[in-house]
Amino acid sequence: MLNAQTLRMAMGEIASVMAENRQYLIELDQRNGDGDLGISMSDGFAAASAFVHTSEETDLGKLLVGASKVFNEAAPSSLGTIMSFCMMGMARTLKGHESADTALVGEAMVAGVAKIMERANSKPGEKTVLDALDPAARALCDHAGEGASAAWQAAAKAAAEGSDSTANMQAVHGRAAYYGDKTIGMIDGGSVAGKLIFEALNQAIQKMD
Amino acid sequence: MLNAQTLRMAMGEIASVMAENRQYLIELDQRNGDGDLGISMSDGFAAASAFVHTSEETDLGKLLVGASKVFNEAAPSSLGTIMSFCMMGMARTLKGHESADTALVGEAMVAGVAKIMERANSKPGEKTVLDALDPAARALCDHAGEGASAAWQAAAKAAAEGSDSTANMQAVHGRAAYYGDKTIGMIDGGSVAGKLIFEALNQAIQKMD
Amino acid sequence: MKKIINQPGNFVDEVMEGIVAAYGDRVKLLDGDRRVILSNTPTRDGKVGIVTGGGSGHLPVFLGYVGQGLLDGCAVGNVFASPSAEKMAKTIKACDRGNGVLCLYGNYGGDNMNFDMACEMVDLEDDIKTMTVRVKDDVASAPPEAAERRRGVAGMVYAFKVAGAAADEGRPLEAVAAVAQKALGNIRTMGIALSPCIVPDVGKPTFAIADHEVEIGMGIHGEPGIEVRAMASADELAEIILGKLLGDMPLTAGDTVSVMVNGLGATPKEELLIVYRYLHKQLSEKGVKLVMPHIGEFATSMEMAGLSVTLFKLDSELEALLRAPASTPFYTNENI
Amino acid sequence: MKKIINQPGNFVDEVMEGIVAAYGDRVKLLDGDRRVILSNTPTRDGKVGIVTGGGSGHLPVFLGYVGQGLLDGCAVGNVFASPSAEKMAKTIKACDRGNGVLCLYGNYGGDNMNFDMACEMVDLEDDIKTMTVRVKDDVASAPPEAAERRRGVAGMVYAFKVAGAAADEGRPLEAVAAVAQKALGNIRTMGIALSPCIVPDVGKPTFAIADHEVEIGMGIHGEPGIEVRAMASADELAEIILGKLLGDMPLTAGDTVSVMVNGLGATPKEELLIVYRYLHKQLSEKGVKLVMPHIGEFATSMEMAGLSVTLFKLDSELEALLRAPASTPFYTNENI
Ligand SMILES: Nc1ncnc2c1ncn2[C@@H]1O[C@H](COP(=O)(O)OP(=O)(O)O)[C@@H](O)[C@H]1O
Ligand SMILES: Nc1ncnc2c1ncn2[C@@H]1O[C@H](COP(=O)(O)OP(=O)(O)O)[C@@H](O)[C@H]1O
Ligand SMILES: [Mg+2]
Ligand SMILES: [Mg+2]
Ligand SMILES: [Mg+2]
Ligand SMILES: [Mg+2]
Repeated sequence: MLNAQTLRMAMGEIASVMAENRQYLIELDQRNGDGDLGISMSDGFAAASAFVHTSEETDLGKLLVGASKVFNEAAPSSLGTIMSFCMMGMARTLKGHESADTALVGEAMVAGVAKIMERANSKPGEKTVLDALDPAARALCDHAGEGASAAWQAAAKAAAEGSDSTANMQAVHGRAAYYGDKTIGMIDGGSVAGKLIFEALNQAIQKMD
Repeated sequence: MLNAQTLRMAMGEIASVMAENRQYLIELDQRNGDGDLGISMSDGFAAASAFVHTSEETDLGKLLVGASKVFNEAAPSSLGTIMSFCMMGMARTLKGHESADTALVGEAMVAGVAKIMERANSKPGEKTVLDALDPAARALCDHAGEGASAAWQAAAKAAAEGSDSTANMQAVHGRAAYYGDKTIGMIDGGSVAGKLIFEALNQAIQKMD
Repeated sequence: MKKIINQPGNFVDEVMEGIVAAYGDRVKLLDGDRRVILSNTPTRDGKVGIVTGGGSGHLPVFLGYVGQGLLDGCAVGNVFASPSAEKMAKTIKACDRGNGVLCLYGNYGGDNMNFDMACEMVDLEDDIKTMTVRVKDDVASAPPEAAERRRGVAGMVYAFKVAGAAADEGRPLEAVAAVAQKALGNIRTMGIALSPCIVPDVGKPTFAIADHEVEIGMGIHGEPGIEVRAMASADELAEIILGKLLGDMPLTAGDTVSVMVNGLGATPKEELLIVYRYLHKQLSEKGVKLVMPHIGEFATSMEMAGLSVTLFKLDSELEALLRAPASTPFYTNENI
Repeated sequence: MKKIINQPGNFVDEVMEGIVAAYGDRVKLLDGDRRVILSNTPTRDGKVGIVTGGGSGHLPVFLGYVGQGLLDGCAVGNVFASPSAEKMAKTIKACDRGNGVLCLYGNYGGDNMNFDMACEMVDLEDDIKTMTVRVKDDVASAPPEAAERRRGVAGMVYAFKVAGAAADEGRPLEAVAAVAQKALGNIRTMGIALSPCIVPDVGKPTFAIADHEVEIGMGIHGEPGIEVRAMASADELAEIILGKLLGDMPLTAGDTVSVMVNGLGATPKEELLIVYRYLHKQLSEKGVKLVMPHIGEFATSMEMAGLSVTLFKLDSELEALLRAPASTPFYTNENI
């Protein structure tokens, strides 16, 4: 069950996974970009985690709006901004809720992904973070009936597979687009960040179980 | 016997010796200076040689004034300017002469060295070109009575010994002065240029003999 | 490569402190915020505001163009990173004098998304009207048929100048945006890079250029160019650049152009002049008139070696706007 | 390291051609001679002339300061080499308006001897009165007791400015020389170098600085400094420089100073600002007032990385002369 308390745990978990993978994400981004991905993801989630840990807010929507703003302040890079969009999109669904079951969280995640697509003018299949987030959000919805543990397991698996699948795609967005077909064969760094988010969330869920 | 014709030969000889030693002089100057010595000596003497070869002038003094100006235009570096001073000083002694015997050439060279000392505010013993030129000019005078061949041989020997002696001196002039006592143990590049001049002149004389 | 810095994480803050220490009479931070810089020059009531924003590490771009006759404010990001939407929104608010604000900045993903968000924020929260013009002058970054995807590089300086002068004249927001867009239609840039640069937080070059090579068309953050080739002479490099620029925007006899030869950071001014010499010769021979040359460092990438060339084709309106007086701590056309 | 040049032997000529192509409205060559550049700004009859001269490779030094309110002419040498006495004499002649000419240049052996010869030439041949002031501002190049032997570096820009303004006011030759000398009494510079530079004709660096080291007090041609040490932070380096400068010329509360942070060529402007930030803080804390900061590239060594700091202690006369308008293609104080 997602509530302010578990959201704090979840955000903390993502922040520490990003911190651990900081250097790895930098290296992934350096191949087709400027190498800031590890910095923005670890700084952004650290700030968002600090925010939710100090906020007294119990409304999930409002908590996420705050986290989104703080995230953007700390990490206004492309993927940082995209993460803010995602939280903003989720917030709209979760507004007025102090807790949410897996189905509602799945619905919120789908809304978050939709917000990204609308604002960043992109869609799955274009070698971006969406290739991890979109299938994961959908898997969460699809498997919500099987219980949190199974649903998050499925979501994490979908995110990982989605991220892997970016290796065969050609980048059309962001700095990577300048590298054209040289990007084919390399996994997209943003999608790895997406995969890591669901890995972290899945771990948090399994711990709680 | 120095006249316009032998002056051309002499200048040509020095120019080709400097061209051959261009890289060597660059390397000597790089240790305590900026490395331009080889460039300025080869450019300067090439220009002076070209000038005397094309000039119709027969007055030795006027020929040397012209060579001095051309030399300065082509190589206005420290040592280049010092060489111009030297020719200017020599010209004063040789003015009005269409030919000069070894004694008169020796006198002119002493005057040339004096001109350098006056204008460059330096004297032998200070690790400069003067340590080659001054003993050589004096040797030329001292041995003039023994005939040109012996006199020039003695002058070349004095120049070479004078140049070698700079190894034990500390530089106080020019860029080398900034290196202070680090210059002790290294031969002065300018004095090597001075030695090469007398080597070239001696060779020219021995050829003529 | 070494950097004269303190803690890498303080790089941008300390640069901003240096700017305020040096030029505090002419620019100021918004409420002490080292990520929002505003002009201190009084402007007429109701003047349309012009703001920009973008990553640090490109001085004088972006914030160096805040000042008299140019920009009203700038949101400052980390090195090579967009400022946040929040900082942009604050900048826009501070620069609105009731007649709206033009957001004029380089076409990069992060900047685009954040400025869009900022514009939405000030619209919803403060009823401020904004318009957006993105600079896309780098011909090497996409072919003509995909010109919408091109990056913004040194040509943005000309766009700043023209928009700034138009706003100073009292033109309304739509007209300022339109003339900036018109100028950009006449602006093309291409650069070459000889050596990389170091993002302080990363501490080592994030891309490499071989010792004997040059990258034609490389972006100002090290984005790949169109060709890596053996180092060539100044004239050959200038010829390649000019050919590419004229292929995209032909110039013919009778045209007037301002040429910018912009050093990326480590390239000596002597070399910029040698390149200008070639461009001047070639263009003059075509019957093109060259006015107001901009030769120097206008948009850099810290210690990157290389240069870019920008052609700005002028009509009488654009030339007048380019010549209108402007003065910031980093730019003046008094002696151009 | 790569250079954007053509034939190395044509380097200086092509730079000069670039300058004339770009700025031919404001400077001109004397009878097409690419080694003598003159201001095109009309000056009042009888104004004392000011000329300088020196090696190429230091832009804007030397010729960049030829123009309105500054110098009348400059003799141009090869890279890091003195111009000939003949070129200097021609420059002096062209700049004399009947009331004599001040020769104001850096204290280097070749330049000294050639300028002396040139002064003698114009005295004998043209009856032109000259005076000589040599710039010796580099505190690292000799101890105070041998200050006569010090080299001239970036501080010469302040001397040019002051002398130029004094001549513009109509002061006679002796007075212009005296105020230049007075200014130099209040000017001290020290630099640090992080990487070498390449003389085009030589084609490779003529000196080396190790990757993790910095040379404190290195000269602008690579002359040895006072210490080679491990690379340090911006604040530490600034502290070392400031300590050395203040040791030579103390400043106390109530003093007014203009601080120049001069990039040697490859150092980003961001880093110069970080150093200025430190100097401003330290000097302000001492009660020293900072005015007219000069932050940028004023005297370079082509692609050398590093910077120099100059302190120019001002009294009311010197401050007024520093503030007097001046404008050349490479310098203006309009926005300083
Ligand atoms: N328009 C877009 N839509 C979705 N994802 C994007 C878009 N542009 C970039 N991304 C993602 O962002 C990642 C790069 O993020 P980041 O390193 O922050 O970019 P930058 O350094 O250019 O600001 C890419 O790997 C990709 O996954
Ligand atoms: N004042 C001086 N008097 C005599 N010789 C000098 C003087 N200064 C320099 N030299 C000589 O000149 C040489 C250096 O000449 P050069 O390389 O042309 O100097 P720079 O490159 O500094 O102009 C020195 O090796 C020394 O022999
Ligand atoms: Mg990135
Ligand atoms: Mg030398
Ligand atoms: Mg630079
Ligand atoms: Mg530079």
